[in-house]
Amino acid sequence: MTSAFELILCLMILGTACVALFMRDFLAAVAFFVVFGNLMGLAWLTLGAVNVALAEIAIGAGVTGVLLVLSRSRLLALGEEISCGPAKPWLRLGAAAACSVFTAVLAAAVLSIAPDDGLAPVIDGLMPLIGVENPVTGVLLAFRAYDTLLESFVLLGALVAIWSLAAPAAWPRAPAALRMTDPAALNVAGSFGRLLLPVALVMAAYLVWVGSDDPGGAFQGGTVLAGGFLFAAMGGAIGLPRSDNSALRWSLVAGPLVFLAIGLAGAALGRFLAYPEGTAKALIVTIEYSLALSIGVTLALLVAGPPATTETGL
Amino acid sequence: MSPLDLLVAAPLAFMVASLVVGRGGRWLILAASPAMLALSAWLVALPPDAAHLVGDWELPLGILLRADGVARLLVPATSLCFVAVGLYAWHEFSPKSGRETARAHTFWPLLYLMWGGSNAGYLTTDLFNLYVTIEMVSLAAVAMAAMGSLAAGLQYFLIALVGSLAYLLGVALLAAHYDTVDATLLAIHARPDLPTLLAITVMTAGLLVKTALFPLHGWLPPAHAAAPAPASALLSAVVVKLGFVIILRLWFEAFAEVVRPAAMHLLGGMGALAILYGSIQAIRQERLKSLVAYSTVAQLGYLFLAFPLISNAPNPAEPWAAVLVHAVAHMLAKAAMFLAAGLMLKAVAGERISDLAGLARAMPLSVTAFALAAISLTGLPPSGGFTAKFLLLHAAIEQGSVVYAAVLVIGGLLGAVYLFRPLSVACSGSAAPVVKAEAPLRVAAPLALAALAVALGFAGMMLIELSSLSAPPAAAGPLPAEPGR
Amino acid sequence: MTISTSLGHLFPLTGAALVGLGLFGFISLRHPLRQLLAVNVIGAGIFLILGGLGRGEGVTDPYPQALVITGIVVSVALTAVGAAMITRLAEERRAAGTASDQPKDQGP
Amino acid sequence: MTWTDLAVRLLLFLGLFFYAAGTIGLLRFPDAASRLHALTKADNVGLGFVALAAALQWGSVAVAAKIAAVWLFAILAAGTSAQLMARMAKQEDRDGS
Amino acid sequence: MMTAVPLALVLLPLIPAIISFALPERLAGWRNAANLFVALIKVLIVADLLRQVRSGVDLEWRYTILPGHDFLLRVDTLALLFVSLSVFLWLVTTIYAIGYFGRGPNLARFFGFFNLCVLAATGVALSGTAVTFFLFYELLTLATWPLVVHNGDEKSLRAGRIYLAYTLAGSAAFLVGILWLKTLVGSIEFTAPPDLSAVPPLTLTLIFVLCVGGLGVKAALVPFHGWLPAAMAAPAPVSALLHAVAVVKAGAFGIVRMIYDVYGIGTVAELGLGPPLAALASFTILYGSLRAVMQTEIKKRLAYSTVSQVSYIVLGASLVGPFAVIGGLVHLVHQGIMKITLFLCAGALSNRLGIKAVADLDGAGRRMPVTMAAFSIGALGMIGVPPVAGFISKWYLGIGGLQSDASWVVAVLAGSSLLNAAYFLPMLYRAWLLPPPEQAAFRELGTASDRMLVLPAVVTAAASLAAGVFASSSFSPLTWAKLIAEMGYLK
Repeated sequence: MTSAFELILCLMILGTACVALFMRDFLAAVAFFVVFGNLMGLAWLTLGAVNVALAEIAIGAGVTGVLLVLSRSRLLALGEEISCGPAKPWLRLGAAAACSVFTAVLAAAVLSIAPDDGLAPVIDGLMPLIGVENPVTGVLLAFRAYDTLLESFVLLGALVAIWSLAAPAAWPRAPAALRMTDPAALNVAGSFGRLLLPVALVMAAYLVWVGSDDPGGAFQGGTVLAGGFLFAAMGGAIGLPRSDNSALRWSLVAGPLVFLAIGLAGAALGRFLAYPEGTAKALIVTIEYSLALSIGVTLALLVAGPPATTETGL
Repeated sequence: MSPLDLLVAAPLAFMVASLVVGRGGRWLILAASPAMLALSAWLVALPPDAAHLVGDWELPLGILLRADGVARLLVPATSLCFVAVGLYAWHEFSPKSGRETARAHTFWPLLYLMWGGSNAGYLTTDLFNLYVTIEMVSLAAVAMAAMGSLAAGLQYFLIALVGSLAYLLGVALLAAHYDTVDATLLAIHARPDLPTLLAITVMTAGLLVKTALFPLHGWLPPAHAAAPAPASALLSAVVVKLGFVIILRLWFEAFAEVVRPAAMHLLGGMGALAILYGSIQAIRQERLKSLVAYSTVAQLGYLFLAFPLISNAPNPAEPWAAVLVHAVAHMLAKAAMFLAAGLMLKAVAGERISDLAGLARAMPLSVTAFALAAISLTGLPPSGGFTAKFLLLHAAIEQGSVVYAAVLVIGGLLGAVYLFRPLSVACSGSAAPVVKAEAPLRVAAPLALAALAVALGFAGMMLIELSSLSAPPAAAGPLPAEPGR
Repeated sequence: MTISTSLGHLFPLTGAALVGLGLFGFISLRHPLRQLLAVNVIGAGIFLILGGLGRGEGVTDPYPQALVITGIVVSVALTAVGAAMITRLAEERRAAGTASDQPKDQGP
Repeated sequence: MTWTDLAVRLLLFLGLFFYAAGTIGLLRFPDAASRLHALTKADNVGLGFVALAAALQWGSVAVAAKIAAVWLFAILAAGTSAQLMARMAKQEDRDGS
Repeated sequence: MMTAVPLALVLLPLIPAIISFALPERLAGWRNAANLFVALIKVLIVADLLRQVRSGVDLEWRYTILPGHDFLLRVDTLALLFVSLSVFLWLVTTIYAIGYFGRGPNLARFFGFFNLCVLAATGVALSGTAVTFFLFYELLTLATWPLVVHNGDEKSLRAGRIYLAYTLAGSAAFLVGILWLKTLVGSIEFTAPPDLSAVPPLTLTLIFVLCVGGLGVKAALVPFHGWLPAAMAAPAPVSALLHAVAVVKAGAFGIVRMIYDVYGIGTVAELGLGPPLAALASFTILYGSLRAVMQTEIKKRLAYSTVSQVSYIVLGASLVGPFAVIGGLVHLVHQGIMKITLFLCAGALSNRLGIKAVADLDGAGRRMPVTMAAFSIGALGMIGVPPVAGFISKWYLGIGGLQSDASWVVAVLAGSSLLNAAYFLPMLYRAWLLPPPEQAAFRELGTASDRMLVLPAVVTAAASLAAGVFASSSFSPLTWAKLIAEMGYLK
């Protein structure tokens, strides 16, 4: 029963991936990509990785999907077709052959690795030291906090990179508005956005809070926050900030900054990113809250794109 | 406190600061420069076995940072490049009131991101952590490349993205296979089985794309040639080196026991072709920055040509030192060359080599910087480039590798052909053209870098000694499961 | 030590297939936005390999899970940068195109 | 099999039935408005039944409350998006004619 | 004895080099003063060194640049021969250059690189190991390139390209050779020739060909001589420098080092490398002279004459007999002072009278008698007319040839002398015996600048005469060459 379910799930994942890649209509392709992401989330659930499932559905399917749809509509507005543009037949054939061989080798390699829970016992042994229950949070914010610290800077850097793309005249304006142009639609979306934003705030706070013991955490919470912001912006409930807005700047750097400061405080007391005994959980929660705020704002602005001269919405 | 942490934390702190400060962000470089140079010096002066685990979490789970020879050479060189480029860019990327541009504001946080990312990359032994650092560097690099040409930037972005994914795929296979991605642990446990070999292959392929080794170099010349001079300098000097260092870590540390000599020769052969192809393309260029960009393609070849020479050497310390010295010398010289080229091209408001006529008289210092950099890049004595190529040639002759020796010699000669061409144009004409150089003090940056590249030629023994500082043994507990499972 | 061997590799194998599919898409598709989508498929495949091979009895190894979450966040950041570059490039092309068209329009 | 189990299964079947109906509607109906009609109405009812089943299965009031909240938001979201899509479809019709 | 004196001697020109680069054009007087001052100091230091080395003192400075590769500067008799030639001629050329250029463009650059050339040439002379030699040899190439392209016109740029192509390829071959040898026998120090007995003869021969071929480029051995006539595009002080002292001599000097200090005459004889090299040198001597006869431009004619004359040194070295060695070594000095005389005069003629071609020389003796007198002494010396220095060299070479059972050498020398006469005598004839085209008034020694242009040639002409007349005195180049031969090579 379980096996059959997993088999069907995997087939559906592959099928949706195919459609998402090769469908002629790009909007439909993105729709299938979102479905694909949700199915991936299901797969992660099946694997018992609830944290990853949340992240995959929220970020992998949700944010990425919104990004792709938004880019599509911006490109269409500029008159650019997102063609399926098949390459030359010989290239296609060659690519297909090469990719098949590669996949076969990869599959063989994968088959020769036995699945096991590897470091789970080690992690279980270390968890009492930091006082949180969710082992994934433990890895992300304690045992491999360095990865996460750098990653938070990658996210921040991505936003700066997008800002750097702004046309010379656009700096430091706000990104192109996300609000809907049709007044009636704006009305509908606006009322939903106004309702959603506070709920998203609460949700995010909750997800971060439970993240230390149960599935959840800064990334998942931050994404929910970003979703709230984005919907509110589409509905015109909130406007997009100018990029030189100092409150915005502070909220963008809050997470990385707090993380870095706590890491350096650890270094001053002994070791970089080490938490003094007994303070681990408190510090982790502090980091997670500030990270969630920054991630939420950053993700929303990542989707919104670079500062623009145009005021047109969707 | 240890420079191992601070070398990463400080640039990131400066990134945050530059974002918060906003318009005055460029002033921060005046604080960052001395701080980072001091930290780099501290790193070099650390005791030989300096290493520690981040947060004191043991391997295989934790992340090990250490100051081995590679880091001790490349971190200071990187810092020097960033300092010089930062001081040079201080004028170019300044927000002028009324004409604000995004790049004047965003260049600075991106610079610090790249700085922190490269340092993090040189100091860590964790392959997944390296993935994150690669992305830090790539992100900043892509944005900087896009400042010159969006199309070239996008091409670079997509290629770099696939390269990172290939690397990530390898890391995933290793993580699943060995339950660790720490290079020092993999060095003990790695076995030559299918997943491991596949992982090495895809990781190397992905990194080679990012390092732009021939024939995977296609994206480099347009991106590096189009970007603003400070960005080009960073792209050519710093960014491509990180991928190379990771390959070095993989091939000579983590999988030293697994990699076959034939594979070494494959890389060496690609390196040899890169030298010849890049040089010939450089000779054919009409635009100065394209020439310098193709010279990067050629010079990167030397780094890989060294692989078989290291692995076959009876005394690998010398070719090993050679490859690191070459990386350092190329960093300094190439950054200097791009900066000098930027100054000259801006002054004559052109981009072709023929536009440089008479500049040796009008801008003697910029031409001198270019010439000194050219000496090191060509491998003429005395310079860091010479020391490196001398040691490589010595190793090649010692091992009887006629082909590699021939390529080294021919590559040096071709290098002279393409690098002396702009110089000879600059020396042409007896009357000096009237040029208007902006902020003439800026020439100090390329001049200092190029002079350092030349001065490296006198510090051969010190460089060899530093580079031979081997990695301390893994400060780690045993793997949870016995190998061979 | 592992779950039933016949299906133990199901998810990682699916991941491998996704990597192959995505790679084929990346090579054979021309539009950069579609290539971006393909890259996301490859990424999902890699994560599935990593996570799927960490599946033990009852629990899944939190270590690869953490790596996957980091990977997902990095990949969304890069996707956003890519999407922004693609749209900005289209804008620039259009601006360049209209700039060169303008004299023609003003002609009569 | 307890009564609860039986009830859970029954509810799941009902939910699936409505989902299936919604999907068939989506596939078979001719225009956007009626497709939306099928999708939103039937699927929301389907979701309600599944949510109910899930709540029963867990048998905890707290969980049931959470599930209820999820359902509520799903309905709100579905309603909003259906509205937006309908408007867009109408606009496209107008543009087309 | 470990001392920093050799290093100081090498690095001394850095001071005027930096001063020249840094000073603006309006302070040209200070620049000239600095150049002359340091050149004088060098002459004094070298004079002191000559005294010390003669009394058997051994001075060296050592620094390990890379494992197994020492940077070694060593003052030995052979080194001093070259060094004293360089410092003397440099002083002369510096004075000349000041007079020649006056206030032309790019002079800061010229004097800066000019001093770097002195540095490199001194370094070449004092090098104690093959690697050190290579470093300075390459530095010499780099420092002379800006001088070759000094004029900045298409012709000199082309000359610069050709020059780099030849010399860089040559030094690459030399580098490969010495590295190859190093991997076989370890460090190559000139004072302690390596033990080559374990190396297969074929390999040794190959390495010899690589090294001597590489050095032969700078020594302008046929067929590697192409760059030298092309480099005539450079201004006269540069040509004087390239042809008389720095570059070609560095090549010839390197070949002498290779034969006597690296391989040793025993090994060279054993491998049978002497005769082919001697044959090549002889061919170059005759070929260069023949080509010189065919040139119509003065500087080109002198250039081919250099091609021919430098090979006397190589010929002497390759004959490996005591007299031949002395002849070759002494010609290193003699050819230097004679040829620089000719170039300085040719430069003065073209600079003041615009005479560039042989045909324009008519009556030049009446217009610039002092210059032409100096020129004549140099030319006669080149032909080998006693008592000018050139005769001494040819005499020793001829005897050396007979000693080494190579009597054909005498024929080569005779033939070369005939050809020399064939291209020099017509020039002298035109200058002294034909009437000038129009009797333009010209006061040769009118201004200080004129005197600086003309007197250096007089000094060198006098020196070449003195070197011949007083050949047997204890300060002559000949005596020193004999000393070298006794102390080093003929034990």
